[in-house]
Amino acid sequence: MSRLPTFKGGIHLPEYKELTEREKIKKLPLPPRVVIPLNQNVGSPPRPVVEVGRPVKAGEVIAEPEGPVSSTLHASVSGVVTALDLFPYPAGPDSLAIEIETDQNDSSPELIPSISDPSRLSPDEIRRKVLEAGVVGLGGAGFPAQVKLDPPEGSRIEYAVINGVECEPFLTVDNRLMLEETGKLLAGLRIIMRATGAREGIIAIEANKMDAFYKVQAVVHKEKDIRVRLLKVKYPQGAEKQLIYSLFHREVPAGGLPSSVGCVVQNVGTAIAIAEAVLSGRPLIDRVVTVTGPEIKDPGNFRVRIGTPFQYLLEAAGGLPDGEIKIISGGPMMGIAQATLNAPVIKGTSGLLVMRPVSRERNLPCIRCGECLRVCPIGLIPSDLGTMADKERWDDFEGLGAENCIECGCCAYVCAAGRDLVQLIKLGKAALASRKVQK
Amino acid sequence: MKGKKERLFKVTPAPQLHGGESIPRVMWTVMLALLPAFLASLYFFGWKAFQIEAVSVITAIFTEAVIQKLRGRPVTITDGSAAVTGLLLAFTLPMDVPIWLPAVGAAFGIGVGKHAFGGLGHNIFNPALIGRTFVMHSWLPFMTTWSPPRLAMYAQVDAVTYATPLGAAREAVISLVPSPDGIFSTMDMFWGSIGGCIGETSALALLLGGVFLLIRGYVRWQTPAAFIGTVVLLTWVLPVKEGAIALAPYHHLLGGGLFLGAFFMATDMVTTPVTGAGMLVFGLGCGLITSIVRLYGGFPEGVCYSILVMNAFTPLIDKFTRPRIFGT
Amino acid sequence: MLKEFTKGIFKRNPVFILLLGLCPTLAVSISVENAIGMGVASTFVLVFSNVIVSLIRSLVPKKIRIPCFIVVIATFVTLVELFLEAYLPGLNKSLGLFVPLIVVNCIILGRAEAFASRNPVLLSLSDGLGMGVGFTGALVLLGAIREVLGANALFGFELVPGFRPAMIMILPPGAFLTIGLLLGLFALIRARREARGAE
Amino acid sequence: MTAIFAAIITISGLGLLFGLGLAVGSRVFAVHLDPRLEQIEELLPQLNCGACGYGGCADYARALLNGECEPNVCPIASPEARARIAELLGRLLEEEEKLEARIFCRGGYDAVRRYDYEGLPTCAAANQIEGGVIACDYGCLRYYTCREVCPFDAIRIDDRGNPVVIPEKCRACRLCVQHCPRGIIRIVPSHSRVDILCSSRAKGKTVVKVCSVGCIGCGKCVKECPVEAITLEDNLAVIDYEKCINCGKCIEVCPRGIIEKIEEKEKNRPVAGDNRGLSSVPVLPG
Amino acid sequence: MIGELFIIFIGVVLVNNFVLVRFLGLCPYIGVSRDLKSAAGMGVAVIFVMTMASAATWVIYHYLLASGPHNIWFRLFGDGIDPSAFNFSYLRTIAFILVIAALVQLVEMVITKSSPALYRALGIYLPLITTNCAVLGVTVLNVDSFFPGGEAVPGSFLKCLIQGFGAGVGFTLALILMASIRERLELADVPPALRGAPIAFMIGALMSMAFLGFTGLI
Repeated sequence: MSRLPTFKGGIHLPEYKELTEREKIKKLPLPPRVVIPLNQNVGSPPRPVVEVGRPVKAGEVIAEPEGPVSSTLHASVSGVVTALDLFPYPAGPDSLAIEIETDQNDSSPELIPSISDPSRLSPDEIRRKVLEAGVVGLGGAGFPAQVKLDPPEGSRIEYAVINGVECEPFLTVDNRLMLEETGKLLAGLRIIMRATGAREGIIAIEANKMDAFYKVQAVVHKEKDIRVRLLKVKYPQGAEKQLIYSLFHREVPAGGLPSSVGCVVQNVGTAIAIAEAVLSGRPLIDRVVTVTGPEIKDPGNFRVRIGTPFQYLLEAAGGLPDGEIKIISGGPMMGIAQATLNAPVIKGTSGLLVMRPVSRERNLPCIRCGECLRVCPIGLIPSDLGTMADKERWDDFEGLGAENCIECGCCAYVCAAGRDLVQLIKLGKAALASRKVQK
Repeated sequence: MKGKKERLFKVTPAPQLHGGESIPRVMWTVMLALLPAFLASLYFFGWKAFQIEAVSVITAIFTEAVIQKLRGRPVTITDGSAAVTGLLLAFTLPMDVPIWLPAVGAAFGIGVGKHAFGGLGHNIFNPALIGRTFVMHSWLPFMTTWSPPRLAMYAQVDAVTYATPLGAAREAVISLVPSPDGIFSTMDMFWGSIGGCIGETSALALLLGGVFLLIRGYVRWQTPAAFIGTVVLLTWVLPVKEGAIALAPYHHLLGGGLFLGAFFMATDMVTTPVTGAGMLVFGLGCGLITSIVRLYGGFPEGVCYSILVMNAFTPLIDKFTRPRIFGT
Repeated sequence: MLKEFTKGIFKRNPVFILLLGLCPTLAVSISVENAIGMGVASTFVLVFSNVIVSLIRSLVPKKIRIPCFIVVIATFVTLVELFLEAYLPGLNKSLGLFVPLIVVNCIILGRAEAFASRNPVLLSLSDGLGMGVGFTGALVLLGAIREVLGANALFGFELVPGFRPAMIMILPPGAFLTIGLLLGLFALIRARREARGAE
Repeated sequence: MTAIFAAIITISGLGLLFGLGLAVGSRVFAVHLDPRLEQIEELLPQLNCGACGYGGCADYARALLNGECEPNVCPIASPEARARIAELLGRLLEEEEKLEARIFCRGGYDAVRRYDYEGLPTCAAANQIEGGVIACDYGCLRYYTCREVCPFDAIRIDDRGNPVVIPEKCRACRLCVQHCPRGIIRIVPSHSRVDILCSSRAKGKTVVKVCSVGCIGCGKCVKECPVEAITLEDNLAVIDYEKCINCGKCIEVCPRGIIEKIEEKEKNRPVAGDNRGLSSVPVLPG
Repeated sequence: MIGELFIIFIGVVLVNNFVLVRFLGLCPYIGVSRDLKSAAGMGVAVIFVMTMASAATWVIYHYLLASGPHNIWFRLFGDGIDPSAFNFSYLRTIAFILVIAALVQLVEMVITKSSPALYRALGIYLPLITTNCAVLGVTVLNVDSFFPGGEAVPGSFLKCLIQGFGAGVGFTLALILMASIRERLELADVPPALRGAPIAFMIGALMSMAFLGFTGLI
């Protein structure tokens, strides 16, 4: 086999995908209540347009976009709005959310008639539909999809890339979607190409998902302007900049966007959501979540409504094991450990992991083994960044290029001294940002 | 506050996975890599070599424990770093040193060379080499007297006139001149059946350990390759100084402490550059200084000094060999 | 006046506290003998330059005072040089370069500038004497440590028979090491005393 | 005789030559440097702690000279030194009262935790994930970064795990204030000796769930205060230091025991806690 | 000749490094080595001053102070007098220090004018070059090594120049290494008692130990 394309740096991780990669996507019954945080997208959070006590239907708009980079929120179930208050949030402190008590009718408003031929739509219309459907990046970051479909003035998009890499261990959402919703994926890619004017579509898949590769290949091979590319299994292959480098040997400039090297990248789930939004006018009110862990009874991939509490989701997978455990929202490398199971699934939630914590020595002095800078996909020196953040030497910290860090976690994974390098760098970046605000 | 106690989950910062690498694992792997050379030292120099090694390792560990206790820091002697320092120091001593000498060297190396700078990870210079240099220049006569290895077939040569291959060439002792027919055959040098410090004579044993570390990834190829390559090249092309006997590059390769230095000392993580390019520069510098000292300097061997001098250059090298940031 | 004398010995010791005059301190502290020789020579220059500077302090324009002081100091150093050459050639040889370099010993110029140029003659004299004694004391302390450890001797006489001295102590690294450890020790003592004083 | 003359001429000739050279040079390369800069620097503590907000003492001295700030910004410099600097700058120093830092949380070991934290042992880190390890959003995280950054060792840990400012050592440098991620350290006038040591602006119901001592905003102290110095702001009783007369009547009525008398001298504190075991590793007992 | 000059250069840079072996210029070595930028600035200034001073003092020593056929006084007044009567070498200390003082002041003026940032970084150490014993040291050393018995060796001017330049390079080398090491130690867990000057001396000790390897190189 010829050598598969990849990037510099990175690490090889145990995959743990076997737990769920063959589990078909299951639809979960409606939860008794949902909690829909307002803050689910990069940019400004949408403004709520419902008040407590008001009945809503599934798919009805409950918050409207605010500002140029924002998104729309919809009620994910039909029922009554019971609160607009602070609720646990999976990616940080308690956050403002709308709580809806489900009425189990699951009635939805009329969907806008479907459009069979998206090539008749203008790019502006596509973007409007995507915005109205509240589609944001489902890979985790939550970047509003319509913004990505609107390349900045002066840049010409050559490639529309579907990111089917899913390099985080454990997660199998994109894998299942590629297998089960191949047609929609392709439709989504067509729409993205149409909206951005890309001349070629690429579906990038890591070589550990051969089933998905063959399935997608079988569908795509007739298409002249769409290719499937197999990539080497390496973390973080799915990071946007690394993916673009692997595919085209182009480096997105530091601080720049993929569009500056002629690319637009969308996650598999996002592409499918775009297809649904544009073709059938269906808003983004549910998503697929991998619920897994070595000690979970029934791990699987579940299609759940946005706002479903983790508690409900975990019970569907067989409940929590006893003893000391760690709950992670997202993948094990970049995911966030949870304090409570009351936090809900949001648009960016790709997985829910239950792990046994392994205690180890942490934050010993750096022995300068240099492993972190060999695995850093960005070419930073994480050990020094960590030290500078720890000693609050912000000028040096910035001078070492801290702002380029993608927080992939490779450095902390390999650190022999067990230093929490990513945490240090995150804290440092936050301090840097607040220092800039002060100035 | 009242009622049933809620279940608390463990929360750790991302990433939630760890590769399992740890400081003890690194250090004890290096110890393992030193095992062949340790066995070789026992084989060629016998019981006395063991005594030296034991005293050195125990003193190193003891010194570290005492200092950490005094400073109120956690005592980390089980991580193996002090043991590695002690063993490496012992390897660089000749067999005939008095038994207190390795103890002084180890205490100085750990105390001044390592903990004065803040302990593991903070030291600038290789503590083992600091210890060696200290005893070398304190008690020069002990450090330049060589006994023939126990099993040498030419054991009739007495200790006083015995010398290392490099020393013999410098003093131009014709009877000891290394030559295929002379008493230092290339094979002897490769196996280790020659005069020298107890851990440095057996090129084979060191090579075994070195290759093991290379495979494990604790040693990068850049440093040993640049170091050894430069020495071989320079000793081949440069003329020797007046009165000395020219040695072939392979004598320089096998006859001194080059392998020990290149694989185990110049690759010490704490005191050498972190990037590949930096390691190349470091190795090059080591090779250059070693060759110059060996060919023109006042001492027959220069590996130790070359590494110490380059240790001082390490922060500077690190500063100028930073990797390129993606997208810049 | 006594205060001016004693402050140079302990509280404001030129070597250990003010970190002045380090070059000759490290260079000549190979043995106690050299240390005393250097100390006395420096003290001589220090005292006389202090006195002269104090005498002419009102005559010298402020702008060119430093060159003037240097000339005064250099004159006395030349005197010392000539004296040593004539009467103590052995010492002169072992002090070598550092005899003319007394000129640039920061202590001397420092005292001339900071003290003698602002104070009357007698005070300046006692200040110079104190600083000189402090300097000599530091030199002797360093020299004694290095000679004992590095040569197993004091004033050239062997001390403990059978003890093998660490030769490195009389080599350059020994000088750096001794002063480094001594300074560390003093810092430790100071910190301890401050901690006790606070309670 | 010739030799002596020659010597004299040599030296004086050289002197003359260099003197002339320098005289010319000083004209050509003249730069005006304010001599006060060095004098100010000498008066500053040279601790380079950064408490003034400038990059070290030298930077602060420059800022002073440029009139960017007042001489009382440096919290470390002695009043005499500040007066001297002000004098140098020809400025009047505003009369200012003595200040000290105060930590407004007494949650201690009993404060309810959100989760078991394992990671970087600093307050900022413990506050970063999931809203912080302590369930009360206004509660001390007890990783004691404030004590680590204090240049004067003016923060100790009491027997219930609360960091406490030692008033006589504190010089109100604000480093702890800047480093507290929960913002529960404030600078207060030293004449205030009675205070409500809680920062929680949450509703009483929430406070009861997460803390055994936190202010529930019951308002009893407000009623009791003879000089109307206490007001309720967002469920939190707050003392107006201008009005407070340190009578201590509020202490008795507080149902949560969160109002305390703060002794000016640490020695007068009733029972000084034993914080030996806590000195090096901040432990959160389970 | 080239070989000789090379040996002189190596000699002062490595074997008899001014700071690490000869203990000259220790004040700036400890004082200006806190960060790399000012160390480099100081180093360049010292190299410049040392080279200039070597040249200037050679001229003065050769033509004014040393006895011999070049002595100006001898040429002017020396008819029939023993040339040794015109030996003013005892004035070298005074004369040299004057030369250096003037030179340094000039350099200072130039730097103050051309680069205020550099001036700020070097702070009080620029005037201290005057009393930097390394500079006076190199000029005295020049006289000692290239005017044995008062008579100049062949090529003495060039040799003085190289020795002065090399001494500056050696000083700068030691200073820059020290500064880079201290920058790293800023972040290290150095015991409080050893912070600052003590640890700087310890580094000096260990560097000096490493440089012992160059003994006997020339």
